[in-house]
Amino acid sequence: MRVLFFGNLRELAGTAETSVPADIEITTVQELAEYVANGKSELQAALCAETTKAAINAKFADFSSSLNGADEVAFMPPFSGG
Amino acid sequence: MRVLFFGNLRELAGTAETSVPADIEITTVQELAEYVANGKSELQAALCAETTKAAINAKFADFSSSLNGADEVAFMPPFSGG
Amino acid sequence: MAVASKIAISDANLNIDELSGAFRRENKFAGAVVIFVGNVRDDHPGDLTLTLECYEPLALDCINMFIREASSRWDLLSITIHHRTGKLVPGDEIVFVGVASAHRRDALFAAQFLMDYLKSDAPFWKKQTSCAGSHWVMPRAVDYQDKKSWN
Amino acid sequence: MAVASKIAISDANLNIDELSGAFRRENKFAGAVVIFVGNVRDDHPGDLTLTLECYEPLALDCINMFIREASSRWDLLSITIHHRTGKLVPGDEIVFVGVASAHRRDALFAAQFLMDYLKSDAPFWKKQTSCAGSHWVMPRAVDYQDKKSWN
Repeated sequence: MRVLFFGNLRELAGTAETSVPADIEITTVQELAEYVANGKSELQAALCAETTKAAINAKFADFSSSLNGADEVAFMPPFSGG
Repeated sequence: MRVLFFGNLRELAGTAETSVPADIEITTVQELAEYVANGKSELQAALCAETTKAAINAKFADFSSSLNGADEVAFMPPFSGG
Repeated sequence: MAVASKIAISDANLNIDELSGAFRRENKFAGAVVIFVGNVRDDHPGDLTLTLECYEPLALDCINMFIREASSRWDLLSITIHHRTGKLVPGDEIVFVGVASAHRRDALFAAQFLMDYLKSDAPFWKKQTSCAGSHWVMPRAVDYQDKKSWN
Repeated sequence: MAVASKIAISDANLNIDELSGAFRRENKFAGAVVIFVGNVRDDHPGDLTLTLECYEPLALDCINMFIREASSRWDLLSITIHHRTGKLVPGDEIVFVGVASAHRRDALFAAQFLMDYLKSDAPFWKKQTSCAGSHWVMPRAVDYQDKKSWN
């Protein structure tokens, strides 16, 4: 499963993308956030902030969503387009 | 004094412009409308319609406005720009 | 508000590419540039002409007033308005409105405001001629409502 | 609503003359054509870069959804949206939005709606770098309010 970080989350994670083994015991986006934060408290707080949005396979998803069938999960800080 | 007619008022008047002698005894826009209509009832009704606007020297004016100092008076049907 | 403004009324075809390009280049560093172009629709394809007339000194005065009013309501950097008169056919451009501002909403609202006022508050008239006959185009009830929405 | 739409996200400079010209020519017989261009402002002249990134598949999806929503609210003929990513400097264009409709208000409202949603509801991010340091641009409170005004 690919995990993508954008904006300041990418900077905090130190990478735009990481990979999580398919057989790992993680069932929700929330658990994935904690797993990839790997004890880095600033990153974990940012990933789990109320303003952070998540997507599974490029569709918006709640943090309580199941990762069943997830090939790509994205963590996204507040948007600023246009 | 020049009198200008626009849009359908121009068609009803049969001219875009007419001239009224300076020494004529007309004191308001309303009286001028009646004078230039010259008994043509359709033109007079159109000139005096509630939706017709008037201008004196290219500034909007009420029908009760004095013609004192008026060089050019315009009668204008509803606008349709843009 | 010292907004840079240009106004023209002309019976020559509007060169929209040139007007748009010039307006954008003059406002290259504005955050937001809005361009509105009004075209003659092809309501009677192949057989429609629109003849526009205006009372030019008063029309220029009105447009200047709309610009002053828009500038007092929104933070604007620049406004250009060119309005056609004369004989037009479908596809011809009737009006060009360019508005520039630092933030998007100011220019967008101002463009809407200016068009609403140009539509029913400046001395322009349109006569439409087609196989179906000819008539003077009257403002729609909705045009007056649109204008009132700014009160 | 079957509105003709084109969307592109690209890290190459936007050719606004070409985009505007093409959009206008495609909508020559539409009554109203609105073009919005968002530029990088020169808040720190000579020393500012804006780096835009996006999550492209989701961003395209979001923009498609904004277009569908706009088309259900207003009578629209055509929409084109091009959004830049990558490194930009003041004067560079960030976004091109073209909207065409038969009547002016539809295109003007839709352009405003689309810009409000592009601003805060599609996965784009901007990092601003200047002599004053660098920071991620956050939506302003007013951007969220603007979006809410459409509810």
